[in-house]
Amino acid sequence: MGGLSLGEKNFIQGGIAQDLRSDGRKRLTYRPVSVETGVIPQANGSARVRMGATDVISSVKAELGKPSSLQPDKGKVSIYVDCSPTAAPMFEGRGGDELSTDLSVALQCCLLGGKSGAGAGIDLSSLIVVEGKMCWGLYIDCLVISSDGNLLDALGAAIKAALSNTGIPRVLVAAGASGDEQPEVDISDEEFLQFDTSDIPVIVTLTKVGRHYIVDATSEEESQMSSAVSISVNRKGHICGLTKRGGAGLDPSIILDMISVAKHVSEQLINKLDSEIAAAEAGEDDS
Amino acid sequence: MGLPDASGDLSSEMEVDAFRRLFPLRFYERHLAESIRPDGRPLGRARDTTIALGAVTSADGSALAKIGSTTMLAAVKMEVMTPSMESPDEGCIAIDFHMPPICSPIVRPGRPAEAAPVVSKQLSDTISSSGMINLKELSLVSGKAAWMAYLDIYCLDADGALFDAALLSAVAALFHLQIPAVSLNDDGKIVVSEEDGGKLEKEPVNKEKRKLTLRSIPFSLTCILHKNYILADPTSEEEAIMETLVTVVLDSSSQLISLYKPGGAVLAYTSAVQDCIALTRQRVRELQKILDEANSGMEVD
Amino acid sequence: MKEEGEREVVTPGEVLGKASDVRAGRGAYLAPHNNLVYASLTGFRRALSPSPDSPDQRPTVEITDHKAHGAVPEPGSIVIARVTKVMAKMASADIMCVGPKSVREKFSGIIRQQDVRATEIDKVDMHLSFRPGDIVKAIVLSLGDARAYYLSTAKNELGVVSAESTAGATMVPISWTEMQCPLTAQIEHRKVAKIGG
Amino acid sequence: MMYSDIGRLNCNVSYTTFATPVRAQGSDRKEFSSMLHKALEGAIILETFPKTTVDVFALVLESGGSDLPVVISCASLALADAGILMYDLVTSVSLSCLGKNLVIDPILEEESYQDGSLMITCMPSRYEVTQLTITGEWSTPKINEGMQLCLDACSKLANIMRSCLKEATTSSQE
Repeated sequence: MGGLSLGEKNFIQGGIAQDLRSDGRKRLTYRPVSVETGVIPQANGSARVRMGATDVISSVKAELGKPSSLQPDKGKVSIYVDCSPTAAPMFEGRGGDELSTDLSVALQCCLLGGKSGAGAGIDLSSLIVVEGKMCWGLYIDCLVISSDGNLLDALGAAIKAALSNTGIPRVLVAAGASGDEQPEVDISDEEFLQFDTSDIPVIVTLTKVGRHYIVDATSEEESQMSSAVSISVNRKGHICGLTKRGGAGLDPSIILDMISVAKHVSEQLINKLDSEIAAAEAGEDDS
Repeated sequence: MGLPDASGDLSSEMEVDAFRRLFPLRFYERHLAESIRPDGRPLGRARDTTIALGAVTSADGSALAKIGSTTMLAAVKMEVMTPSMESPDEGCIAIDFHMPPICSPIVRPGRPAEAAPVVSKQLSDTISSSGMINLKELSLVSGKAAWMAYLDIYCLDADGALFDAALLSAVAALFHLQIPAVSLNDDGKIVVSEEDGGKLEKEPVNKEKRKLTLRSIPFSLTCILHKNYILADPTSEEEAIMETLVTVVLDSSSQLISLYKPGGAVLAYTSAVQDCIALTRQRVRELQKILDEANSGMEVD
Repeated sequence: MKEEGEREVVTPGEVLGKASDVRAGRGAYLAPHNNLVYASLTGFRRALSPSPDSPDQRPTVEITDHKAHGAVPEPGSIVIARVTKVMAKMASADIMCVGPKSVREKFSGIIRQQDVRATEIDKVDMHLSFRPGDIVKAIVLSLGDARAYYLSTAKNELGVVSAESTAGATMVPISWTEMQCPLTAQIEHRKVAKIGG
Repeated sequence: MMYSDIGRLNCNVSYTTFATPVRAQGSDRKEFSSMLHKALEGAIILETFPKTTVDVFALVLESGGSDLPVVISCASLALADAGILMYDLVTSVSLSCLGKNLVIDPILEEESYQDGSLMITCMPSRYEVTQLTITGEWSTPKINEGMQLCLDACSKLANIMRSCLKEATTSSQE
């Protein structure tokens, strides 16, 4: 987005300073969010989230695997993001790879909690089948179809929606397996376990332009940012992860202020998302 | 115009440094004619050399070697493996030489140094052919378990004579190597003993923490041949200007282990090769002394 | 280093003074958000008093770098370069010296066909002007593109200053377009620099 | 690569094969390179060197926990030593949350059992945070406490780094 003229830049910055952004929003207003679930039939769960022109898809696949020796009582979750080269010119070549890595790391940081698994939005112990022997591994793959800023928030919302849409088959463990052998299991075709997604945090990215910060920045607005802080907040109002992007330094007190703003915004976002997800799920069931 | 020697005139108006860059060969030849090198060394003298043992605490054996500003960090990590069918009562040693981007402006990520695999191969050949390590000493349970020794050498600063420094650090790391104590557990698996170096309860398969017996230690010296001059232990600048190198590897009892002369513009007379060997013999004594001192320094601690 | 005692060493980020008291010189910068002058280099702090007739009477603080750096070419500097490759439209060269000082890092330069000499610029044959290995004196025209600086030899005193003949001897200039090998007396074409004047 | 009016920063972090307890485990640290880049880019005055690339290469010789903060602080020291114009030094400190306790500068074992982590990179003299990463569940007062702990440690670390630079400068002049 190097192509903005000085006038356009001033227009964006001036609008933000006066709490009236170029698309008519206030600083802390999100674009309309639309959620569609079950978009990929062969996945265990999937969702498509659109925020303005930003469009992302997230899919969840569950596979049985062995838990790591460090944490025998927990399942595994991995998150990968792929930026489609057609989504934005900057995704072509290495730029897309770097952004994909950055987004994957940021999502892992915001959603997966500490190394011990504490504070994770996804309850990892619910993924265990036989302790130390067998667990579910969730592979969350995200695809950026079209980018108009605020990818991280959209991806976070898509993952939350995809997980609400995910059903994991119930596993019946045949008794009697001992020693090193893998237990024999029977994977049910009919019974599915639903995830409790109420604890999954949402990600709120505050983008600092000039002296103010805004939520849900468009690409144009992002091109004018000095820094951005992505904060993931759960329903309890606890911070579940935070990453700062963008080069310029921030005063620690500003960061704390941003955290409190993010908490406030997150409540609205969680409610909005939940109702959208519920509506989407209901719509899917009807059809 | 009437200028007999343009470059002569040019040299009068620029700094020595600039002359050195523009006409490196002429710069060197002026020095060599006076039997001295730009860094003040006589032709046959190697740079100051130091060895520090135990530089990496997480490794089983390690050493940091410096020759002038050429710096090498070598470390050995031991792992238990199943020995191959052909040699059921022998362990194995894998040697790898790395040149990370920090070592030289020529090396960048994704553009590895050409020299690295060459030195790697030379090191493996030298260490295996010198008979320095008895691979049988690395055996634990014949046919079942043996040690795999991973010896990795990292070049931290590349300023010429890479092979000499790499070999020195590798040898010193093997010298410093303490084979960890292991015991056989109930399942028949080898586990590293928790007691660190202490007296172990007497179980038949237990081994105490021990050192390798090194039979003969290889040391090397690289020389540049240029016209009739022989320059010992070249810097990277010297290596870039004068391309004919001879590397002699001798063991502690002055037996010739290997001799490399990978081409180059200068064809060496046998007398020149003999001169190189004589310089190496002298250098081996120096290096042996430096290694012994590093070791006694360790024992004092 | 006579006044060693009073020479204060500073590191990047140290406050040098208020903007109302001092002006930021080399190695220092002014932070607009709090009007403080900070150091941006590691080195010795030096205060330069303003010239008496200047309207601004604040002294300038400057940080002199603790390390000697290699020279860096700038537009307008006279450089010495070694020709690495000669093509039909241009020659590339590695810049070795800026003025009398040698450079540390690798700087590439390009001499385009139109910048070889001042007259009849469209008739220049690059292969009759330079050969790989020649030492050339040139002026830096601009920072050029991402790869190389643009160099020019379009002045009498600029051009090849030292070249080896095919026989390996250093050639002697005999005119502004020719140099001669002292061993074989063979004449080779170059864009020769006029030295000494 | 296109001509650029401002300087570029290129960072690369790699591990030696013997750095980690299990051999050659730490080789894929691509994200460390990008984190190092982000930590440093705000501190370097890139406007002062057009068409130039600053390469920062870090090699972790031995990993014992808090690797990234050490890499960042070390790289900033190297930049200051190289005479690259910077707004300030960059220092970085991390802490682990273990149960109710916050432990600063955690070692490898502590990191592998942590419930949460907080890493701050800052420009100590300007008191600006250039990078902040939090994982795990935190309440706001705890974040506050953790940030304060790290910031204090950062300024202490900066003092050590400054005296190290000054010592090197005065000794190189003699």
